Amino acid sequence: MQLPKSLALSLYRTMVELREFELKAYEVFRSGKMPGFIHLYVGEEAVAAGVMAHLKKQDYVTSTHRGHGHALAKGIPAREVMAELMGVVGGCCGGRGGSMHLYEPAVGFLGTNGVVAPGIPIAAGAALSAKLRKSGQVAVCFFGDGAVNNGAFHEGINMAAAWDLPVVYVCENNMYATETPFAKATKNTNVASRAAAYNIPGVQIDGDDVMIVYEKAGEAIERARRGEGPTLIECLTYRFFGHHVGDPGTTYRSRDEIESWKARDPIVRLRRQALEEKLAGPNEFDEINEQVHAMIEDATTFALSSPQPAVETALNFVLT
Amino acid sequence: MQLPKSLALSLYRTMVELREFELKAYEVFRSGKMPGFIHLYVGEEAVAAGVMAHLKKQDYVTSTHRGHGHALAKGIPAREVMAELMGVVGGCCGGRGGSMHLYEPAVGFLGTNGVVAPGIPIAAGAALSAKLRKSGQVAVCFFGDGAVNNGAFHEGINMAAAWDLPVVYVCENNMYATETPFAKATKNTNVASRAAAYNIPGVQIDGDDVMIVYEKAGEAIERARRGEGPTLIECLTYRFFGHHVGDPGTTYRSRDEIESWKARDPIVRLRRQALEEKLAGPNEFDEINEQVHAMIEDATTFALSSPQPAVETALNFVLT
Amino acid sequence: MAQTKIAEASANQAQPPERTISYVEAGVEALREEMQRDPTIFYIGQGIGPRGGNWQQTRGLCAEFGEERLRDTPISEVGQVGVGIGAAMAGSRPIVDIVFMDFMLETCGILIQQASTTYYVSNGKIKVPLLVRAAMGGVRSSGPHHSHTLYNFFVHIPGLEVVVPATPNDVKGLLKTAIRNDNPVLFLEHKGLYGTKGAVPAEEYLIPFGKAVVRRSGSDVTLVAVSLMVSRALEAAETLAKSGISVEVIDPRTVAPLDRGAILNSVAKTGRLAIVDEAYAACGFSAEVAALVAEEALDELDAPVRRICALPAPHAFSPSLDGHLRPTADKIVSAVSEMMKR
Amino acid sequence: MAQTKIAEASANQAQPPERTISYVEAGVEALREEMQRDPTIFYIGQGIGPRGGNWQQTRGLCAEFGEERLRDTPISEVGQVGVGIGAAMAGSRPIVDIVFMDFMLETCGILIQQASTTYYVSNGKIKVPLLVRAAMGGVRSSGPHHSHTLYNFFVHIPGLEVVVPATPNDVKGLLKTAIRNDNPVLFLEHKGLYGTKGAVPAEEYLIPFGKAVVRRSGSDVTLVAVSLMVSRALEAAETLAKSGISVEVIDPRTVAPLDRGAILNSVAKTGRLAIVDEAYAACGFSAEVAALVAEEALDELDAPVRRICALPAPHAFSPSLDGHLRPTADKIVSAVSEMMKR
Ligand SMILES: Cc1ncc(C[n+]2csc(CCOP(=O)(O)OP(=O)(O)O)c2C)c(N)n1
Ligand SMILES: Cc1ncc(C[n+]2csc(CCOP(=O)(O)OP(=O)(O)O)c2C)c(N)n1
Ligand SMILES: [Mg+2]
Ligand SMILES: [Mg+2]
Repeated sequence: MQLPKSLALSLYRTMVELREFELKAYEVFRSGKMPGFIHLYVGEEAVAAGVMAHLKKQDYVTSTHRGHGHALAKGIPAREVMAELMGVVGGCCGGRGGSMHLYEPAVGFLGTNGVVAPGIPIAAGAALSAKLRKSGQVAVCFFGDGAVNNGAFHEGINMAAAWDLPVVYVCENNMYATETPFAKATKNTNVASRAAAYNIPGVQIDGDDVMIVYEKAGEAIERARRGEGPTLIECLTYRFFGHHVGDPGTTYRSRDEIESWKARDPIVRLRRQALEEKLAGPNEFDEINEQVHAMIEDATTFALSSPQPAVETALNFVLT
Repeated sequence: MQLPKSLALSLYRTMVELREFELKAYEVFRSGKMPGFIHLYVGEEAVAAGVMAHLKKQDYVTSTHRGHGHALAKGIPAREVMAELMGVVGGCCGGRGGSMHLYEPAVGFLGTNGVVAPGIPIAAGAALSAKLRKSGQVAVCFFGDGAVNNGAFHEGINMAAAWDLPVVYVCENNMYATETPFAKATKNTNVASRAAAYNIPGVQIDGDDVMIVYEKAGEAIERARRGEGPTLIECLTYRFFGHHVGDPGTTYRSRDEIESWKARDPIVRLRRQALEEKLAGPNEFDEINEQVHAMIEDATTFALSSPQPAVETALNFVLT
Repeated sequence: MAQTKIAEASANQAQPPERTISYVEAGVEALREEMQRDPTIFYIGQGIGPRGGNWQQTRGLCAEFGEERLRDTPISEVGQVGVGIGAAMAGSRPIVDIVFMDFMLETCGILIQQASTTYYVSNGKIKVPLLVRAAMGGVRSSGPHHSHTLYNFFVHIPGLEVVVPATPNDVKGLLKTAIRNDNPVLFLEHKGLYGTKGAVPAEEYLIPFGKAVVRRSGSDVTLVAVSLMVSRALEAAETLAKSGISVEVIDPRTVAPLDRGAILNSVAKTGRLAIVDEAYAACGFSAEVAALVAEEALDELDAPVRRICALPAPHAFSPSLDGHLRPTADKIVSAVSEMMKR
Repeated sequence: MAQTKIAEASANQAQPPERTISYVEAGVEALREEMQRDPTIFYIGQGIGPRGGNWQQTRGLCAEFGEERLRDTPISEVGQVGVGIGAAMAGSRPIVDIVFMDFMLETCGILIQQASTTYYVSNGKIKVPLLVRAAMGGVRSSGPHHSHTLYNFFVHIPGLEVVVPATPNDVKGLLKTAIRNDNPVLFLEHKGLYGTKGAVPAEEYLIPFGKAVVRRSGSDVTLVAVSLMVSRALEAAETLAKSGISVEVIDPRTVAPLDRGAILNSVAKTGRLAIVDEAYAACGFSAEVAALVAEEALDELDAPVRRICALPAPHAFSPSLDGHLRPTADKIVSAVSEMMKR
């Protein structure tokens, strides 16, 4: 696929934002200021960036415990995501949710999730609603390899397929669920091949090549919009850090394995490719880096200065 | 496959027993004497007969709501099954369970079931126990097309496959779950093809040809015993009656469809084939019919004369 | 419920009824009227399309509204509820029929972790107007897998509302309220009541959540009961009246929210409380009502509280055991008679 | 539990302890000893193999017993419990670790419909010696999906036993009893207690189910609490003692079976009952204890019963809200002080 400049720069910008955000969140967490637990998306940025570039504001996304990148790429401002991670009022959920409970209906973001796999039928439901309302919206559902062997995966995709729902299933296969290798969790480690069980198309791609992700996601999203039903896209990728901040990620993964995947860093790759093809000069990338860096700094300052929600609000919004 | 006489007669006997039992249960139910609800196996006898002929007493079976045939073919005496359907003390569970809760550990029968699909992981568990104990036992799990789209199917078979457990999955695909056609419940109506999702062998067969069932089940069971893991066998079959006694089964299935399947009656087919091949004379079959008929009459008399459990026992066996 | 006009007057039918329909028909009527009114409502479940539902609970609706709005599902309870949650988040008003409440157990995860929490956790940004409908309770030896009445699970969880109607009138008025409600609501009908008939006005009415009804007035003992147990309680009250014991029967109709005031008022009057529940006692609805009174009206009590519940064993199939394990009018009569000895 | 020799003496440790280990280590010790003793025990769950468990709750066991007996599973909670049930029926003694009790919600169907009913329904022919282990409760803003303490669901269901230990000593003695028990048992540890240390004898001991322990003797008020809440109750008792209020703290240790006698005895002595529970109040364990006393010891009560529970909202992430929603020693102190005003 030929690389248009504006697209390359915009995908680059998204990926850098996701990366910078996570590195900053890591820093804040390690400083002891952040409550709860966080799971970093570092290394997997090409997936969110490549897929989300096709989505309209009103399209739906469901996400996972490793969902900061999805939330940002779908359009929740970094300030609000960082503040939510801090559990403060400036967060997109006023601090009630935290990292695994980011919601923003204004951009169709139906939640990161503390549970593995429910997003799969939930995305089907959003797609069903869109279909019945003839709104033209699509839903995209992100999940990890760990979700693939869960019953909700099976039930959700089967229904989406049976009803030709406008939903795209994106598996971020980073080969581990917590510390368990995918190959231990199943005899069939080819996620894309499972699409056949539901009689829908499945495709396995290099999830660290943002242009390939962009291309294949585009096809699937168009297919969904045309009313032809779901597609399952398996993106092979890798988390550079441990499962959550606190897990070094090195006890169950060899140094060689980690290094070989780091060599595929999607941000470095895109930049190198664009430079090789003389699409843009280094200064253009550096400028993006600086802009994003400043933006994340601002988000962090915002988040760190936002107050905790007042206890008087603790029982608000239980029922409407 | 060549038809040995003793095998043909024994499979015939089993199928007739299952058929006669159900017709009698139907009669008793319609007379108003039987509590609860029953689901008849009539038309599907070749599956239970063909599979169970390979099993040893200590092998395990899990079954479904349509499970009288499985219970009988695995070796629970007709008396005890009929009595259990009546909810009386002579039943295999003392009347506590009824039709959907038949258990008999003495013949490895781990239950018919009022819930669709839990037998799938439960059978995997029995197989895991057998494997760890190195007992050489296998487990066979029966389920309908309705279970195929349930999460427990997915989780159970995936684990059985991942761990190479000695279990055989037998889907009785009669094309309907209650009144819902299988084709409405999924975009992929080929159950055997779903085995690929778990990287195990899958085979679709004519479930009304008892010899084919016998042959394919034999291969799968031997494979399991050799420690090579699970197989998924899809038996295409049909229930001649409605979903349960009370459902005529004719409002959602055309007369033509019903008749075309009745023409494939597994009992008639086996008899015809055996007669054609001059394996046995008509009198040999008639004799079996008479013996079975008498046995089922005896079972019914037994069941109808057995008393209800004493209320003093109502709180027994809640905890050991 | 802010947008709902509620005709409170209809809650306690004073007027002579114009017409009598069954409990299941009342539900169908409510659905039909609401689906005509609001195109965002759709209904999914096993066999609820052309078949009209295992209980006839959607009879005729598929013919009227089509299979897009009455959609048969595979046997995928988790998926069904998940689809309902997603659609509700996206602005539809899904009704997910689980047919037997026993199979709602399969969905505890997604219902409790997702449906009940989203409105709160999203800081009020995302509503989940999901209605989950199912039939509960024992009939005709329905046995261990088809007899549950486990609404206490959902009463325990903040963010869910739970409706347990006892009459055709309540089914209609409460189901309409439930459909218009913006929260996840569980609407639990009793299998043994579907065929019962009762007065249901032809004109539109809604019944608010959290308002109990006094099914029978009395001065000696308060009996709290819902769903099928209301009739058992009334039967017992009739018998007890012959021995001069005056029983008040309170039917909360929704167990979440619970009309605490109605129960406390009644106990203030009678000084005695018994709860009749088809569910088990331990941590059940009966425990909650007993605890409420022990906290809020201890001084009103002239006798220990009594609970007449399912005995603690799986729901046995055999009619003899099944009958023995369930609360009966006889058991209520003897429990209440004993209470009156003080 | 018929075959189990139970050293009752060890339940209330009188002797000075020889050694101190942590709550999580006590569990590992119990597992190691039992797995050495009984080859039919195996253990499955997510990350319990080489990793040694999310909580270190199986640390070192995989190295000792191998991956056949410590088997990592996919994220298939229903399947995991199903496998456990099948293996238990077939004569093994499986332990299924769900890691977070929140995810036990996924398994309510198979656990309640299959595990809890089989022994009864099979007329005593099939035992299901399944142990389900999970960690519960809130720590460090664990948020709406990782903080539940929903043991009341399982207390409600006949045929299940539910253990909620508060100390390392209890973990060890009760876990060994649980493993040898022939019923489905839920063993629910508290995430916030794993690191706490306590005296655990080196010699083998077992603690029977259904035997409460008096954590502190007192004469004015009975406080019933389990798991993490025991320490909150004790903290409050300490503070209250300074105002001359003498609090008795009862820890039932197993909520099913429940040591009703211990609670009733204490209330007979104190005349006042409060329950501290990290779970919600409605239909919770706290309701059951209150109901028990309202039924069996009403005349002993000198003041209304009080429940100090999680406030009815999802478990908010933000530390300010999270702290506000949970029971604290302060809340206990003020509730008890109020009770004493009568
Ligand atoms: C139903 C359920 N079971 C267990 C967990 C605990 N858990 C959280 S994340 C995780 C691993 C997820 O792995 P994967 O889906 O591959 O995503 P990744 O972390 O690799 O991005 C587990 C087991 C959970 N959140 N939900
Ligand atoms: C989890 C669950 N959901 C729903 C039901 C209600 N139900 C009982 S049998 C049945 C249809 C089963 O169809 P299938 O598996 O094809 O078996 P068949 O009746 O055709 O033999 C349904 C929906 C159930 N028992 N369990
Ligand atoms: Mg992963
Ligand atoms: Mg079928």
